[in-house]
Amino acid sequence: MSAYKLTLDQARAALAKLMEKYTVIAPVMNDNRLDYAEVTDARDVILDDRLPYKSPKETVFPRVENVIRFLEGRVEEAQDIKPILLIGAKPCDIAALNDLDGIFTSDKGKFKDSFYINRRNCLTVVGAGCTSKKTACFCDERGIDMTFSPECDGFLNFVDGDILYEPLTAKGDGLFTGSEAEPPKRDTKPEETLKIEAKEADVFATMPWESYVEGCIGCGTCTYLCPTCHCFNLRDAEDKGIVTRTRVWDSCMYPKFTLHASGHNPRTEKYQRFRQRVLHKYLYIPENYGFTACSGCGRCIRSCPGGLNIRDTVSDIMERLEEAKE
Amino acid sequence: MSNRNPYVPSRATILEVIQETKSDTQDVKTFKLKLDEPFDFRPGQFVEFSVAGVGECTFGFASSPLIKDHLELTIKRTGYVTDNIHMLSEGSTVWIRGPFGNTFPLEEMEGNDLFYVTGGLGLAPLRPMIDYVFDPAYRGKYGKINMLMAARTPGDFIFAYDFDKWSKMPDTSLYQTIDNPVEGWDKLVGFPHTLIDQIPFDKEKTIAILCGPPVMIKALSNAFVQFGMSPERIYTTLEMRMTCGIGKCGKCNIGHKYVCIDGPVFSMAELSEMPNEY
Amino acid sequence: MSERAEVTNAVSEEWTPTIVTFLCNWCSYAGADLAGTSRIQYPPSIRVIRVPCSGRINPQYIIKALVDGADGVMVSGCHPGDCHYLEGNYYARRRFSALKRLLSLAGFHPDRVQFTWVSASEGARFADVVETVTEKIRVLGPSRLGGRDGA
Amino acid sequence: MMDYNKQSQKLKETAAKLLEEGTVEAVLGLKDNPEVGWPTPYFARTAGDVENLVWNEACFTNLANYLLDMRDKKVAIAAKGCDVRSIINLIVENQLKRENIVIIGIECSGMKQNDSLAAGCDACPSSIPNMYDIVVGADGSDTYKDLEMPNSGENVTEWAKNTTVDERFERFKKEIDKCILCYACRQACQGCYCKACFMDRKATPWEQVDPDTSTKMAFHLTRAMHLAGRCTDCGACEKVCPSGVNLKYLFKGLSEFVEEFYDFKAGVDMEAKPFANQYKQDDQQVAFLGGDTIVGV
Repeated sequence: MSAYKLTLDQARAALAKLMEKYTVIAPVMNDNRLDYAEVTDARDVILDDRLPYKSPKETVFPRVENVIRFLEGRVEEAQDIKPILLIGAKPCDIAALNDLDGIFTSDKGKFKDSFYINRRNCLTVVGAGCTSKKTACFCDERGIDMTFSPECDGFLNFVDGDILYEPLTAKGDGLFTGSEAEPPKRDTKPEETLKIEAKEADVFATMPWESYVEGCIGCGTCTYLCPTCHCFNLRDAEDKGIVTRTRVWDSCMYPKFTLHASGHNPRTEKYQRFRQRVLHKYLYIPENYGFTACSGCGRCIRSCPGGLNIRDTVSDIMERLEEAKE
Repeated sequence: MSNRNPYVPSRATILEVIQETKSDTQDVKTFKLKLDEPFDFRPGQFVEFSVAGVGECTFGFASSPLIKDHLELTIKRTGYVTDNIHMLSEGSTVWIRGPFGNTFPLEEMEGNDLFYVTGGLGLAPLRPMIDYVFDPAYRGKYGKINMLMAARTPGDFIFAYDFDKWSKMPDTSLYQTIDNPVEGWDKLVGFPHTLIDQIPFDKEKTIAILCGPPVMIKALSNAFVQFGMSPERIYTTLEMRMTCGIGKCGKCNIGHKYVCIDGPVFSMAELSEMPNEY
Repeated sequence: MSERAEVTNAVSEEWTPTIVTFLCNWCSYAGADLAGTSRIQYPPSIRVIRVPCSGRINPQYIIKALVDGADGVMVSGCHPGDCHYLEGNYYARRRFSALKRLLSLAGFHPDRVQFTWVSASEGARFADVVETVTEKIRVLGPSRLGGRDGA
Repeated sequence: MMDYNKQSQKLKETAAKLLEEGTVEAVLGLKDNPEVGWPTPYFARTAGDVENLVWNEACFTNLANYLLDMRDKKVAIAAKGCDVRSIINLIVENQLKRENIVIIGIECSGMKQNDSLAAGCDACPSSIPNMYDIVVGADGSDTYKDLEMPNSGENVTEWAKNTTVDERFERFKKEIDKCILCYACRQACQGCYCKACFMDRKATPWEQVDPDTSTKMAFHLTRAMHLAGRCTDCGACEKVCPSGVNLKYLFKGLSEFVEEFYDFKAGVDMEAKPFANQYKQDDQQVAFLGGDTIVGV
């Protein structure tokens, strides 16, 4: 497919039109912070180099979502889904959405998650690239090209102050139009260098986990902002006699996450919970699904009040594994 | 696997509530359920059981898979959801989705002796297998059966009404043990892992099946291995906090294995390769 | 919307507030009992929860009642010095003073949370207290957090 | 004025000495973390680790909390005024033992977070810590200079006297609406050391996120109540909040109240009894039966 060239103002006008059809989620300023949020005015949309504070996973996996309603003698699915257009998703966030797709919809998972699929089918993603690497970003080490992602429905490139829209799928075709132009040349994808290739037994007990987590206060902000964290809880709420089952996020950084009814808890210590978080992304999901579920966006590193660093932790583990080999 | 959304439960009605334990706590009940949409299951599997407005919990089946018209779940009162379940009476509507999880390798076990060791409520998830093996159609395929049931006090045994029937089965020995001596108790006393050397069994021919609290499983499997049994011949069924039952919610993993889809039945050989985090 | 404006707009003269009332077992509950057996009339606005001692009331109970939409909360115990457990209400007094300041800072009208002392022999005073408290809260109108069950 | 380089130097020297002598098992301080944007907690365990310690104008993190993980070990801590107040509060509440802690008291005239004064610094009473074993003055010397403090903190009681109930509710509601119930404030707070928090009894943190605000209100109000007479005004709750909830004024207002009516201030006297654990027979009966606490009895 070819690309279309249009000015920023034309793009905003097109966006205003799209807002009639879609719920548009895009980076907007929210309390002095750039966030993916619902756009009410096309002029608010900010398309620049900054990475939004939160990840866009809420578009497919909301923090609180009604999933089932109990009625007299029967149940019905209770999702409230609108077509969503996600504009300006960074390549790392697109990669993370792909990871979630793999976990919730692929055949390797034995079961498919229909609630996720319902939402995913209604989502159109238009990406936008980064021009520079920010502090704590490590997408290049995770093998993600920060300037472009082919795994979305369309892509916005910035060329000399203008926008070059490049549709990539049928869904993304025709969202923005303008004078036809050649799509820009792409660099090759960087190599995925940050990953753990080892057996569970080599990593689980032998690494100095306690030294990685000294600053942790157990606030769970890392999992809250992470674009690939997807643990959840099902919870019933009753309102005026109607019982609704909601799906809410949960976090492995909380001690109650694994607490058994009997009082037994397999993960009582901070280091065990951090180990679960790191290894779930870098060892267990690769084992089960064949990809590492970390997109290198660096949100967990930037926001951690205790200074925990998943990148440093993983590279330390890699070094130690190398040493052990020799 | 059908196209049915695995999150959507189907309705069931409580037919009967049986008070199991006779001790002071009286905290275990068995619920006999009639399902609107009956399903087949195999010993070892579990269901997600919910009371609308209260929440969902995971329970292993506690009745024979050969019974088709109803199923039973044995539930101990330990928390918010189970408290509410215990308040239910006959005729109440509950919701069930399942069955989930893997099963005991019944076919592979054929031709072997079986040794069940259970602690407290751990007898419940083994009952489908016990009843299945005792069924006249299948009893001939297995050798001698030993059963060692442990409970805290004499009143804490569940399914005590079945013990008489089970002990009269051909080629079967049933032992009961309690934690501390009590007046009038003439059976065994002590934790199961200290007692297995008092029970005659052929360690080459026997497959051990353990279920109970995590501490008991760890101690028992060590005892069996020290006794000279191979870890491949020791099976257990694990419990973990679970939400979805289909490997999505991220709660019940031990290493990369999810107890809800790769388990709950594991052999000790499998468990020894998994991280020690259960 | 201003709390007082709500009153004139939405509340009829007959409206009676729902007041969650914690009474200590030894004095105030007996005082309420005395008011009843003496057939002293007071507004039907209180919902009584009997507790062993005013010192046993967790501030969380009061907060929970308010945020879940109670129109008011009243707590009553033995007079200071008369506590059945000798000093329970002295602790309670400190705690409740702080709690009342806190709720006031957070924008809950101070009249919605009332603390008082009523002894077992003060049946008439109990009725009097309920009347005063009910009137004060009635003037304020329904709680603005009363979303649940239309409380 | 402040000389952070000299202070850093003195801190490193002191830490190295303590570790070499074996007086302490670890020195709790901060290490540079450009990715977060400010230094984050660090345990120096060997004399070699000491080089990682830093001291600069962004060292606002309250480290007292981390001592709770090292209860029975002898630890030195690089502490500012607010850290020391928190340590005193934890000693008063029997959570820490004075003899296990070596306080390297660092003079501080206010820290910066994102180029503005960090939360809590505006109301800090003094540049000199209340209690110390080793002195690190403003210029890195062995004497404190007693610097002038910003002292621009809000007087919450005054504010409340000049506002209506509705205005106060609006402010509270505005902050509450931002809250996502992640409990970072609780986790970072020196006073919130309970093994099982009242909010954790039934559900896990994010499970509680109701569409209505009542749970959030219950959490913040009850937490504020629990912190009455215990809050040391260090501002840790606001500094870590991922959604920028500023509810410290509630805690500050309560502290002002407790000081005014009960003559009690948290983090001053190591020998004091906790505020809520004592009473006087002639305690003031504030605002019983009617009355507005804000305008007095």
